[in-house]
Amino acid sequence: QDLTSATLRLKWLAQAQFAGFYVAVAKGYYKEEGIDLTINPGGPNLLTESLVASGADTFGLSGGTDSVMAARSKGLPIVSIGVAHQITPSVFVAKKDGPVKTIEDFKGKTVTTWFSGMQYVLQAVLTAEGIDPADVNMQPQQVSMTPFIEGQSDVATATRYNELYTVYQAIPPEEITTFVTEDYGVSFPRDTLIVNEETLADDPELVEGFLRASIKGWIYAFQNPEEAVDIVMEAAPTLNRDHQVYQLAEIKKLMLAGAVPENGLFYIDYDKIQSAHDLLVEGGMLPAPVDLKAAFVSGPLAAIPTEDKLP
Amino acid sequence: MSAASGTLSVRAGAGEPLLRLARPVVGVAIFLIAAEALVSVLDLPVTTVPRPSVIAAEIARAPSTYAGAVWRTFLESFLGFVAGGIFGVATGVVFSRSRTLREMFLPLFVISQTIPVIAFGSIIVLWFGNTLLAKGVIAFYLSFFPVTVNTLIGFRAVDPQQVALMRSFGASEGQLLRRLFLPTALPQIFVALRLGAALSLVGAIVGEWFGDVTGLGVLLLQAMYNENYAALWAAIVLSAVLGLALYGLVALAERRIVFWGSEQ
Amino acid sequence: MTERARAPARRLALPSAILADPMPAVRALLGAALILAAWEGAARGFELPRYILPPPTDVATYILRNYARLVSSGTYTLIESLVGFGIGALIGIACAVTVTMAPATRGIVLPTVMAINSVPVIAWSPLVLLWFGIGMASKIVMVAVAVSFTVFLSTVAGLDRVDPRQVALMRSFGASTFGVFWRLRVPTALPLTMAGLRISTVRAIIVAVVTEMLGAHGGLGWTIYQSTLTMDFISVWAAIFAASVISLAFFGIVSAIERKVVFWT
Amino acid sequence: MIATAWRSGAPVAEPVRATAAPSAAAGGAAAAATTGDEQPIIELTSASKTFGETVAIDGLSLTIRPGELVTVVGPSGCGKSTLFNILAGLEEPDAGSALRFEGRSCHAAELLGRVAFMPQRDLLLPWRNVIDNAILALEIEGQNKKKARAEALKMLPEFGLSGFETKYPNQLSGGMRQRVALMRTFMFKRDLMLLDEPFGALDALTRTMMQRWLLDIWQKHRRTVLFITHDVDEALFLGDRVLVMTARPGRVKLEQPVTLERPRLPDVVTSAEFVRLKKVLLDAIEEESMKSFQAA
Amino acid sequence: MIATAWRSGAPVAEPVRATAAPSAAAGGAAAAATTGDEQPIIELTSASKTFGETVAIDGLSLTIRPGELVTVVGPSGCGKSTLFNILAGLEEPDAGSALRFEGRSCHAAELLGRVAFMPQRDLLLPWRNVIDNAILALEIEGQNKKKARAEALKMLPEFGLSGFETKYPNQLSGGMRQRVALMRTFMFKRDLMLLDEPFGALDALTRTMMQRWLLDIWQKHRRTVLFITHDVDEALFLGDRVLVMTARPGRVKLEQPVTLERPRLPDVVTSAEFVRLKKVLLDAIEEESMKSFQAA
Ligand SMILES: Nc1ncnc2c1ncn2[C@@H]1O[C@H](COP(=O)(O)OP(=O)(O)OP(=O)(O)O)[C@@H](O)[C@H]1O
Ligand SMILES: Nc1ncnc2c1ncn2[C@@H]1O[C@H](COP(=O)(O)OP(=O)(O)OP(=O)(O)O)[C@@H](O)[C@H]1O
Ligand SMILES: Cc1ncc(C[n+]2csc(CCO)c2C)c(N)n1
Ligand SMILES: [Mg+2]
Ligand SMILES: [Mg+2]
Repeated sequence: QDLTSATLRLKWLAQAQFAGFYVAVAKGYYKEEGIDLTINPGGPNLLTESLVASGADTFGLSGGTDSVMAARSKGLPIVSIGVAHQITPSVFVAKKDGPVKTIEDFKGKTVTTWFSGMQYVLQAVLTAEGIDPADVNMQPQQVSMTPFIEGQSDVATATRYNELYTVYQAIPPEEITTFVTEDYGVSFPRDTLIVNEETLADDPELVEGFLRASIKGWIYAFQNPEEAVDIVMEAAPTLNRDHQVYQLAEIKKLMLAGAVPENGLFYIDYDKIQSAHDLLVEGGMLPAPVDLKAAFVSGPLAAIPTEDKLP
Repeated sequence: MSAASGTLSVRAGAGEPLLRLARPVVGVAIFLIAAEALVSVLDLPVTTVPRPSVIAAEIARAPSTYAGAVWRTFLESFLGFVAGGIFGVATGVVFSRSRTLREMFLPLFVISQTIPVIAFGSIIVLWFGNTLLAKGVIAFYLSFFPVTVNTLIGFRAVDPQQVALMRSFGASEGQLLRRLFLPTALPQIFVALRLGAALSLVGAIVGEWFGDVTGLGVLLLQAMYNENYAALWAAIVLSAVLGLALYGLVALAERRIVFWGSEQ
Repeated sequence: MTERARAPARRLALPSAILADPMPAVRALLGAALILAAWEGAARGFELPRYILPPPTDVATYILRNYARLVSSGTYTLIESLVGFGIGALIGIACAVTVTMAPATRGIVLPTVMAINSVPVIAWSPLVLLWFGIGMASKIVMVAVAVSFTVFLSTVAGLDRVDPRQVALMRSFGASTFGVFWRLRVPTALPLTMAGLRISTVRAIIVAVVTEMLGAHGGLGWTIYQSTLTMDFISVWAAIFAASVISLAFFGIVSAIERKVVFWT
Repeated sequence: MIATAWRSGAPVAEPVRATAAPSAAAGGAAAAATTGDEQPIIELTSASKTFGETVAIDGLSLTIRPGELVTVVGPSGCGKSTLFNILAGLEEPDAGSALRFEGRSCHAAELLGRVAFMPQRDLLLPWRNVIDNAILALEIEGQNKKKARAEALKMLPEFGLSGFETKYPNQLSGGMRQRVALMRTFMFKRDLMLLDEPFGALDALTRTMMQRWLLDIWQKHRRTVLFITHDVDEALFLGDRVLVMTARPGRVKLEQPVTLERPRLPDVVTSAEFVRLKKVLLDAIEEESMKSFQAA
Repeated sequence: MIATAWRSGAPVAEPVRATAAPSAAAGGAAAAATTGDEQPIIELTSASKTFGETVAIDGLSLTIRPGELVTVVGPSGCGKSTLFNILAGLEEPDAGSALRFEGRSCHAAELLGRVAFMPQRDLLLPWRNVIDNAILALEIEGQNKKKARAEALKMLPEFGLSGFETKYPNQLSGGMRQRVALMRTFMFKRDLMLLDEPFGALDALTRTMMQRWLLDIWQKHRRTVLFITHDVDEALFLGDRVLVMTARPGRVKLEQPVTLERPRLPDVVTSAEFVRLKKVLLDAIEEESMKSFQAA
């Protein structure tokens, strides 16, 4: 039993969004790979990228492709070894009985979004539709969806797996318009797995083993959603189970989107990342272009046979 | 930055101990019933205040989790509080002895208290990991300062005549410290400790926001981001209970240790 | 702070105190220099990456370059803190006065306040954000809550500590309850109230900053939050530094006012 | 008439006291005789006061005539301060007690604001300077502050406080603080002054100085004074009469007229008559204080 | 010999003091004569002490013989406490002063732990009960706590504290607190005791009681005592000699042997000799205290 200890820093607290990792731990998949993995939750104001860069954590589930690029441009020695959500996981929502019916209607309206990367996506969408972002009253969105539900804003942002559920609890889905960024040619894949450059160079087996076990965990979670939710709920018993079941189903959609059915989970889609990158550079959000081949390394993932990565 | 004010005595009329215990229990019961009725009658939305019974049901849903969280947060606070108390007294002693050290470092202590800890969570995690120790460190960081200050104030209150008397008996510096300075300063130190108990709890809760798996801070965050108001209130109520318990613990220790009261 | 030089009454003591005895100030600067040097040495010597601990010189350079931005977000936070501080102080004092003037209310108000106060301020933030939005209002409320408790508790302690013999004397002169309150209780409470206010200054800024981190339109906490996400670590430290400077200034000003107002202690 | 006699040594009382009688005994007798016929300024009859279990005073009777300086001695805890609290209107005596002020029967509470009371400690307000402490009572009365200040300023030299008008209490010595407190009491121009151990906190020498000075002031302003003290020398040196109280519950055990001539010079304390009176008082006190000393 | 004479009225000093001389004057003279030949226990010659600008004492000389009870009076601020601080080893006199203790020349600091010092206020530690306050000095000396406690327990009755051993200071009256403080000083068995206004904080009646009691105790234990007081009656009632100090800078202005027989009964204060001595002292003090009162 010569296990290598490693940690995985999540971008947030335990929830079904991270079910695969919890399942892999519970099922002993990491142990099979010789890894003694500890899952460390995230928190507000805690940055996965810097914790992995500094070596505090071995692996990280970081904010998204955008934050990996930002970290690289700041010289943080991290690389992404896989992308979980193949499409933008968040949508914009408006009430059907409200003033916003189309993207055009965003002009002059109050649109709230998270200033944690999502604002770039919104800007890109608006720009793609020929709308000057300055014409939109863009406001930081707070944790709660209640202000939107109560009509204090016209458009809000919602992750498909979290806030959208909350909104639907209050307002039936039929009465909500969702704006999906991919409909406007904008896609920001998120929830990327990251690792320190040094770890990758010194211990490629560890990285590979981690990926293999994680993928195994996710496949199991998708096949046994009830059990997966149970496992997650064990880590966070105060969560609402219905919500977590819903969340896992949504996460499954996000993780199986795009080219995953052909290439397997955590597929790194360079074309998509390139377009997201270009949008960020054009919009001045990235000071300089980033070498995407160096930032996103598909080697460890490629070492795993595709059939093992398919659910 | 003198840490606060004297004691507030909520005058609990003398009486049999049983009666003294019963009174607050009855008071709390009345409060809960009134709150339940009021919220029901006014039909307040859960986002404003849930009924007490809803909060109770939430806690009953996962009692061991809530208990575990309270215990964990208690341990963190306690660790930080004890460390803060010891460090506070120690620095108070050192600062009262050496004017140079005091004038050099006390201002830095003040400055340290103007820095919001939450801003450098990454550093804490980096240095202390995801451990109990990490939260303890934050609890410590928030609680030591009032103790330092009040130890200093307490020492300054020592009667020079009393010092002269002890010295005339041939007392050494150590004897002076142990038999005179520390006991004299104890009432002041306890004022700071009561404050420190509350601050250490804040530290522990905020510390748990730096990526932890359990604790009231975690539950608070989780409830907040999931918009689970019953769970949010459950965490708030339990924080209050823990806060009162910590305060009570210190007050109890104070009653036993500083039985003579501050004579002024 | 604690080292209040017995200043001659009714004068801002700071400059004259420094002139009279510059050593404490010199030593304080020396201490600060020592810490900064150690920090700089550690950052450079161990080649700590910037995302862990940038050297202070870098932070200083950043501050000089981005002075205007820091000033504007600092102002934002300061406004929140000041307004919240003012409201909190008023509420705290008003409650304290109520409790002492109408002793019947004490049995209800005091336990309630103690219970509410034993919830760490930070735990209220989710609800306050929900109720008051992420604009300035929620920060102001949080600051006001934090400040009002401290001020209330210290003011009640102050109003309570009047010497009964002094009250008897005043009454023998024919003073009314109000007369005793105004001429005796208020001045007696003033030192403790001022001390409460002084302690609250630092807390006011911290609470505003922390609340901003959970969602805001601006301010230093918002800057810290944003800068963390964009991995602009030097900007984080610059904002922390700015918050610290503002706190110290606020603290210093209130201390100076305190010395002026409570000249007799 | 008498009600304002204190103001500047009004002629009614003045000649009697100011002229030193040839023999000490005669002087004392004269004083007692002259005031004997006047209507008492305050009269308390069989007063009692109980606090819970504690009977502080019981069956205490007392008559004070205008212009008198009566001193009260008695063992600690015998109810002296309680007596004063009643006379100052701060405490109501138990049922069965009778109180008369300036000839009219009244409740104690009616005396609030009508008697100048000075507690044992100076109780100066630390945030008020000498002048403002002195005019406190006038301010409470609603008098014009400026006028009050001007009046106080004029009184300063007499109280040995010239030049100290803008000093704060913490800048004064214990003796000076007591003088400010006395000045505050004097400025509250009431016919009856109650002084509760005003010099208790002073050291013996400062105390002696203050006693001489008080006699001077009193000689000039001539007000009715009731003066509590623990010190037999002080009681004799100052008083026209000395009331010795019993141990708790307090009553008047002995009423001793002081047959010493006025003005009293410092060395009166070594005079034979003084020593004789002291012996009388000490004997009376001995028994009572022994009772309460057992408990102390 | 003398060094331990205090313990239980050792025969050397005892007969002289205990036998009341037939006439007061003769008794005083006898006491002075007997002790006159012995080696002084402490001797201070032309001592001065300056604090910054303030010259507290200047050219003060003083000789105390074993077994004497010498009282010191003088105006406030004249340097009495400074003198005691020197004799207790807490303060070094300025250069030019000579200090001899038990015949040997020494530095003041060498007296630390060798002189039993009792300050004006009782200074009891509120967190120690009566017994533990009493044994404080022994504890500091490193004595066995249990033995010290047992010894203290045996002394309690003599100090009127039986049954109070486990009481805390806040449960005691002022007089009892002073007795505990004195007991603490007595238990620190040193040949020389310095008492700095030990009864200053007590009211006059309790004070009188304590004086009588102190004489009793002293009569039994017979130690050398130097006793500061503000109160001339107290100085005379207790002392073999009274030293009157000048206003600051303090010197010994007058050394007055007290020609009153011992044991001194309470009514000695009204005796003719007492009154005569009081007059002498008051005259001496008058001038000095006037000087310092101007400033007060
Ligand atoms: N408000 C009160 N409640 C209960 N007991 C009281 C109260 N006021 C006075 N007493 C008691 O009444 C008795 C007389 O008290 P008082 O203060 O009048 O004595 P005193 O003669 O002034 O004593 P001292 O010489 O020590 O000042 C004491 O036993 C005291 O404890
Ligand atoms: N440590 C000191 N620093 C400066 N001045 C001092 C110090 N100690 C005493 N003095 C001054 O020396 C003088 C004598 O003081 P000391 O305390 O000996 O007087 P005292 O005779 O004991 O007075 P009291 O009767 O009021 O106790 C005073 O003017 C005092 O202010
Ligand atoms: C300020 C802010 N930013 C992002 C989200 C979206 N969100 C909801 S839960 C969660 C954790 C990971 O899923 C995230 C990022 C938010 N609610 N608030
Ligand atoms: Mg009294
Ligand atoms: Mg002295």
